[in-house]
Amino acid sequence: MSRKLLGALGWFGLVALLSPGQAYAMHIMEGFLPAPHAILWAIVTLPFLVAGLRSIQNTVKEAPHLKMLLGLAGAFVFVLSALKLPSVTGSCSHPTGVGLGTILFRPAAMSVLGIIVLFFQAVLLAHGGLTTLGANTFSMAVVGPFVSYGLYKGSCRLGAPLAVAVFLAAALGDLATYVTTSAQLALAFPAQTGGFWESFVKFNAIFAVTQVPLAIGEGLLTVVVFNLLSVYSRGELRDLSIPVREVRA
Amino acid sequence: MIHIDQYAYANRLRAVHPGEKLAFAAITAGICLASPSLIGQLAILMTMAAATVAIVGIPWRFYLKLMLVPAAFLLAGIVTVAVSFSSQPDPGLHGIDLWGFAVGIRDRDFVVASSLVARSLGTVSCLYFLSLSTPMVEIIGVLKRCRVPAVLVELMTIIYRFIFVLMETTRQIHTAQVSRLGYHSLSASYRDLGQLTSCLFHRSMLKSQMLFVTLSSRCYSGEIRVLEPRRRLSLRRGLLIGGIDAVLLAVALATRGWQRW
Amino acid sequence: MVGPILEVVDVHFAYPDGTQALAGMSLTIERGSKVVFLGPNGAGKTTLFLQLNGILRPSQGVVRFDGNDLRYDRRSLMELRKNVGIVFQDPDSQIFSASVLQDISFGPFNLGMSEEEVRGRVQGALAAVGIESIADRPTHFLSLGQKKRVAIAGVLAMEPQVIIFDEPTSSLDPKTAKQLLILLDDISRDGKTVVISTHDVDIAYSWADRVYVLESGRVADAGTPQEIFLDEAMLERVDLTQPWIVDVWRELRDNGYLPPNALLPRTKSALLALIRSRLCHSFRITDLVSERAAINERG
Amino acid sequence: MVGPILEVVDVHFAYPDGTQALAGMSLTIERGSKVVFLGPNGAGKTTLFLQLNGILRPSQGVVRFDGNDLRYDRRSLMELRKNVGIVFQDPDSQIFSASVLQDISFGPFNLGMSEEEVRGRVQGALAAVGIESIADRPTHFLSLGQKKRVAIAGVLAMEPQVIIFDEPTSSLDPKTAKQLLILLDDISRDGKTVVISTHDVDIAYSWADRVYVLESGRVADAGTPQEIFLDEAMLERVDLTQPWIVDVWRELRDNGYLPPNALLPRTKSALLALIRSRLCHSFRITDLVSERAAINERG
Repeated sequence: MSRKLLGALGWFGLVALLSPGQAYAMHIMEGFLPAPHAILWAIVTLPFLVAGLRSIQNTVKEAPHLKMLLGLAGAFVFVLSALKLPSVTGSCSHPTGVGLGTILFRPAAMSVLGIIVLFFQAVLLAHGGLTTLGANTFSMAVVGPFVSYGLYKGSCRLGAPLAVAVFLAAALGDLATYVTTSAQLALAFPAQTGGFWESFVKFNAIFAVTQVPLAIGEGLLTVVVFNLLSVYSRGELRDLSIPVREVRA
Repeated sequence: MIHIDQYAYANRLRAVHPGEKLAFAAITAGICLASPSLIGQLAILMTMAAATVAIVGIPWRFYLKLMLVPAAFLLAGIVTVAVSFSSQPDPGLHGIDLWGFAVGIRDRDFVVASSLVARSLGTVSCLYFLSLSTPMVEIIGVLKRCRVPAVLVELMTIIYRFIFVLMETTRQIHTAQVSRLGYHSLSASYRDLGQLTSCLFHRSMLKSQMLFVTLSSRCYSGEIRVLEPRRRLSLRRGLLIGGIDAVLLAVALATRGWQRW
Repeated sequence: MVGPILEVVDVHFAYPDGTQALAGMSLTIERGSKVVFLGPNGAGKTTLFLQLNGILRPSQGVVRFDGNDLRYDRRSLMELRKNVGIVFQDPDSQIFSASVLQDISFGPFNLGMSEEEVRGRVQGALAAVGIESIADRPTHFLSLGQKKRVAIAGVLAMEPQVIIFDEPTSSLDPKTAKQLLILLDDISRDGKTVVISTHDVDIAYSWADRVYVLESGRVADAGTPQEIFLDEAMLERVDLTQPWIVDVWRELRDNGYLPPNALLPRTKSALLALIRSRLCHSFRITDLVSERAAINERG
Repeated sequence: MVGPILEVVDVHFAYPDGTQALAGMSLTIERGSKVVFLGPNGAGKTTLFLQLNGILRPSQGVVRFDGNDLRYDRRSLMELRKNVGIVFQDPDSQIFSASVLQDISFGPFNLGMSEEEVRGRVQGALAAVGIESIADRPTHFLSLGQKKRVAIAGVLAMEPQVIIFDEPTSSLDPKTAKQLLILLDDISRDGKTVVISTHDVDIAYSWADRVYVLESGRVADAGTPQEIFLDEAMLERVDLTQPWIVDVWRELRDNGYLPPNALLPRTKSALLALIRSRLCHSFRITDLVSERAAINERG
């Protein structure tokens, strides 16, 4: 099995390197999932969306200015995900914004902002899709933020330096998104012989090559950003109730 | 991105009721997604591409370029689906031997992959028909009429508007950085992009406070109500949409068995 | 229809960060007048405007609208904001929707109007600012001048009695700025009280009925444009330059080209006309030369 | 030290959204000169500046620095941007660092200097723009005028040969604007080539050595301020008003108060002095009145 895995990695690494440059955060493209899967993921995502909306509705009722704050936060996350990450290879890749967005605006808000951002990406950037919106929201706006926030809170509680917490949250939140995407694809396209697991390994392998450097890049960027914010934007962070301590990158 | 948005506001179907365009795109996408037939999916792709270029009035060069946007994902995706490997010689696998592995494509996977390409591109063509013919503001308006929760609609309105404001801010900051020799090395790039991001965050938060003030001065009290443009539903176009989709559906059903060659 | 519409009595206000923005400001804005606020950045103009609209609340002192002290409960604030509108300096923080139509309809809907009424208001406002032709364009494709007009329409649609413009002409090119001033005149002619802030003393001099000069959160001086801009000592103290008209007129008068009781003209063209007419008919060089020649001949 | 430092030869440029921003623009900027660009919003001023700094690249035509065609590889661009600095209109977008010191040191560090050298450069720039006292402050608490100075210091610290200012005085109060113009003069006196864009014809007239009028991506006219602002037909065509000095001077001359060969003064004070001296000594009203009286007596 491990030899098989190695072979798979080698082969798909090759494929990934040959595949054309523009690597946006890997959302499942329009029409790629069969109808039952597309519907299933939409249904699975719905409760998280409803919970997020409800929490937003409640906070907005108390403080109407939060609607503008969330609006700008959403626009910020969208623009963040359209930035180009500096890369060694010269290929062009974009951050997901999951880690930074989650730490700044909380997972509940991220599920709502996430689906809107994904919707706009599909319609305005032709990236991702509307039939796959449910699946993509689940991976990027539910699992990603959940993992990010869990890691962030967990490592803060364990006394890890904030830089480490932020890096882990951003990088692994990113990876969790891709692993989820791989699982969704493997469920839709199980291999003929090896079933779900073989397919899962295949998809993960191909994403690992393209997305691991990207996740590390996003982790680094998030630490740099957070470091600057915690020094110079204490006021804003306090309003968003984030612990203000200096990060050392 | 600028281009899709620009065409959405300046195309030949601009005055058509957004509900019609959305319904046409959605129903066709539904047929494409549910269709078991490769021929049916290709028919949809051709129909939608023709509609978008000939009726909506999108230059075909731009349309082709747009079709290449999901190419990276599509290629990676179908290769992963189509290609299998085996440590034992496998007669079902048409391919080559690589480092002691049999790597190749199985018949069934080839069928799955080719159908996947047709289905994806067919659905993509439906999405493009919508996004190139319908301004986002009107799409949001339709969502509102479909009882999408008000908070979501309001957030979408604000987010859409401020995407452009923040993009412009980002462009200005980036230009200022580059003109003072920013981004000259990899580590500098991370530092500078981090600075840009934190600056953008700060500006976003300031903008949100300002927006609250300006909207409050116009009597904002928690709810954002706005006018929707008036567009007439047309029975003629409705029938046309129904007709085209009926034909597409018929093609899909009639050719359903063909790909099990 | 005369009498004060807005009064500010000894208002003090400090921002949470400690900046004392208003330090005992008092002033009166007459109904239907055209008022200009001058003063350096940081003198308190914007803070004052936010007080007039009830966004900020004095820590001391009183703001009055139509003779009544402002109250800060929701109902009273809605009533005030319905009547006192602000057009902010940066339209990008005032326009919240990509659709011109939607943005302008926001205020009227908040006043509780029916969709039909709102549609009427929006059409009226579009026509008033002259942007019917761009009503279909998304706001992110508009020029700065067009965005300013959308922002103005958004306030006009609420049909307030007072409209406040925070630096309406800033960053506009001269042509667009001139068109905007004409629009402000139209609004004023409609019977509305128009209040603006500006850094441009020439605009202030030619446009205003009444000028307030602010300095460090207080009123440094107030009066008609003529009164304000003839007070050289005060202008010097608050670092304001004299308008061109006043400078040239004064120089001509002081040097005997105008009778000591000559009226100060309000506009550039009036000044130039003055040079052409009043001075010239009797005393132009050529006349004088021939007059001299005549004297010499006779002499 | 004379000769052109920047040349633009038939440059065309369109933005990705299709806007044709430059449509065959050609011009020459002399070393050490003070150049002003006038023209409405959208005439192509900012796009031109981004071309001079290599941020944008002509789709057709050539930009030359110091006699050499620009090349757009990384090294050449670094060299160009070291020598041609831009101070953008909105300091909030130019000051991306959170502290004044950090922001000013950004450029010098990118030039690969040692910390010691950078420190020197930063101190020099702080002193040149007169903001030593705020060096340690976070940037977002500064006033607009201070931010503009920080932005200028950030460019000065790189010691470029040419500094371009995009609307340096926009949104500033008159005092701050005047101080900024003095700063620009200081920079020019230091031997640098200073290029600005503005909407203020009075500033353009009094400050520039050479004025370019842009219109729809082309040069509509170029010349000394006197040449430009005496061309009434052209000014009318591009919607520019005449500077006050020119208007008043022309009116005085045309009506015979100045000899037909009178020189056009450059500054307001020169104009006022002209009124005081040239006109007055011989022809003031009082004199004339007594002269008339004398005539009548004799008559």
